[in-house]
Amino acid sequence: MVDIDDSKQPIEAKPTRAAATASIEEDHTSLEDVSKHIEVLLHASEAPLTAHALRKHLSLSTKELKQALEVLERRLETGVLNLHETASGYRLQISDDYSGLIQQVFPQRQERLSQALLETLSVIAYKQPVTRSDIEQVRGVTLSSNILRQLFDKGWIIEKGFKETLGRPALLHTTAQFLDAFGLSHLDELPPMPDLETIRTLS
Amino acid sequence: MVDIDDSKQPIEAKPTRAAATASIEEDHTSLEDVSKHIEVLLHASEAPLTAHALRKHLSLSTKELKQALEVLERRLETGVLNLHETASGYRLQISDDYSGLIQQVFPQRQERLSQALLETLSVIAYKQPVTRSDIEQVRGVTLSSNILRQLFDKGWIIEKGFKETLGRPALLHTTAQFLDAFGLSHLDELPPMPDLETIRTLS
Amino acid sequence: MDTSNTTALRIYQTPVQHLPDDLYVPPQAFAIWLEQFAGPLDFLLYLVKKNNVDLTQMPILPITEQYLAYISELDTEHFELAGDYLLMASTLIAIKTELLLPTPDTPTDERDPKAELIERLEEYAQIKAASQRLDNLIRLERDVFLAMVSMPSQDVMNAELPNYSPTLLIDSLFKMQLQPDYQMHTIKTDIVPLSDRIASISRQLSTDGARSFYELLDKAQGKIGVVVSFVAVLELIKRQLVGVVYTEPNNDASTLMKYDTDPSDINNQSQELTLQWLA
Repeated sequence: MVDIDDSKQPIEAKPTRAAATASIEEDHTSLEDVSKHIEVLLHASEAPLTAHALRKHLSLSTKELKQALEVLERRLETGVLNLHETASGYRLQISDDYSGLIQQVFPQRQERLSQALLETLSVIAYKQPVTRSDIEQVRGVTLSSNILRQLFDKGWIIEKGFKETLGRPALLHTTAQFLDAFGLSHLDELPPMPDLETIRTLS
Repeated sequence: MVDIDDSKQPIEAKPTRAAATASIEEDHTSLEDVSKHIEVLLHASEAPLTAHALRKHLSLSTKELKQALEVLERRLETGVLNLHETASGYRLQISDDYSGLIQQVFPQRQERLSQALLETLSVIAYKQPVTRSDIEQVRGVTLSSNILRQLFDKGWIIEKGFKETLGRPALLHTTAQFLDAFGLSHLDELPPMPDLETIRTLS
Repeated sequence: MDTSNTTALRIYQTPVQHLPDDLYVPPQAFAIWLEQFAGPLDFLLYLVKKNNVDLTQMPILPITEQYLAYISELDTEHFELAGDYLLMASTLIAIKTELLLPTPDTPTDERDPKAELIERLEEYAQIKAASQRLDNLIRLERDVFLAMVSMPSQDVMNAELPNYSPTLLIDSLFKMQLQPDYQMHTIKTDIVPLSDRIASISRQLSTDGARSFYELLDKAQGKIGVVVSFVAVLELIKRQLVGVVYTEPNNDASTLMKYDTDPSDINNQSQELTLQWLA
């Protein structure tokens, strides 16, 4: 079916560009096809797909990818989905105009996070890398393994490296999936920590 | 004064039908909107949605639903998805034409069953009928919509009946297809259940 | 100090004017109330806020007394809830004692415990505020939703679909139950995953009651499989799910003799070591 296996020559794009006007039609059609293939892969993938992965799977040049993504975005405008670029790549999501409808019809899809979980996540996000006991120190509470399990389960945190202290505790970091979930493309985009002056005069 | 029976009248369909041609445009627009709402719900729902559920959630008459589904099908023709009617309701699925592409790019997608998916399936298989929150209780983590969706897609689970508690959550059961996939002819043939209570208290 | 100067604070929907002097909080309600806080620092922060004072000017004595008054309301039934709170109480008592003692003229190396506490409170308050900002971000699966679609029809995709073994199900249940709390160390992925062996051995033993170690081995896994299986058995014994029973050797004497001096007789010996499912 998809005969675009040749590594460098996926669609008849470059030659047509210099050719007769009739071929421009053809060029257009194949871009449309490529945009459909992108749409299929984004739907079928379990995680967002990077530009690199899309180019590799569909043997596209950077320019072809860009054009095909534009075609895709234009086509999506007639429906209810958006092409969204996140820290770890492109994904298809339901346009936020419809969030209210979804929340109303499927209240169980609306996920609430407990304060304890949010605080734990914030310590990791803002102070990473941290150990389990760093989190306990900041929060003043024993860390429940259930909270950590949930964060691991969501793929929002990972263990990477050790702190060179007694017991060599593992260091926790946030992941690209964490950024994806909170609509950030980089850790720099985390909301700024409130400054201490404001904190001191609490009211 | 126009006498509109508003008990059955969510969108301005019936009156306009008999009115001037200008209103037909309006009728068309709202049908387009309804078709988008249907599209949103089908994208957001874990389980396939029956005609009855769609009519209830969007307050539609049978006729309006039929028309809106036709509009939706026409719109989908420009993309890669199909509206698919199964025994348990409507769902959106990637057109069969692209199965080759998907298998070529994600060969492992069909074979690999994630641990989270297997755990969820096991809880349903052994403790059926269960609600979504029963599963969360046993597993100790929130259940991702995506996992349920995959189980519904494989046809391994169905919703049947409700638990008579707050919110009347739907009850989940395994299906004959589940038995087929695991080479069982009857639920009795499931491997005997380990005594979870004992394991839990000991570990 | 001025306890009537409270900010608008509420316990559930009821506005509370005077705390803690005039409010009797029954122990049961108190336990529920404690659950409203994310921990002792959160609670302490609330007390400071209620007294409407600058954190750096925190009047440690009255705050300490308020805190201790609340903690003393806890009845013994709810101690499990209160471990972290009691730890904080002891910190506060230590600070209070220090403040009541005359200040020695000789400077000490030790840090001022009050300053330390205030620092911790500040840091906590900062993180708490940051977590609220994090919660205000547009979040996937709360404010925006991924589009879910189904794969192309089963018959088309299923062509190469493998059959699944029902033991996958039971193994996953075992894994779920046997999974210890997340240990803080990274695990190298082995060719023979320990968790798989634990699950599989548990299944075999719980089904069959008892088996020899040798019988539990998966021959395809080779030497490393033997080692991992052994560790798996040790782990199960540690968790008291599996016990060891010594059975009379019923091999004929010549076999025993023959392997007596052979270093490879470990296998043979372990055949007499029967492992039994205890759960």
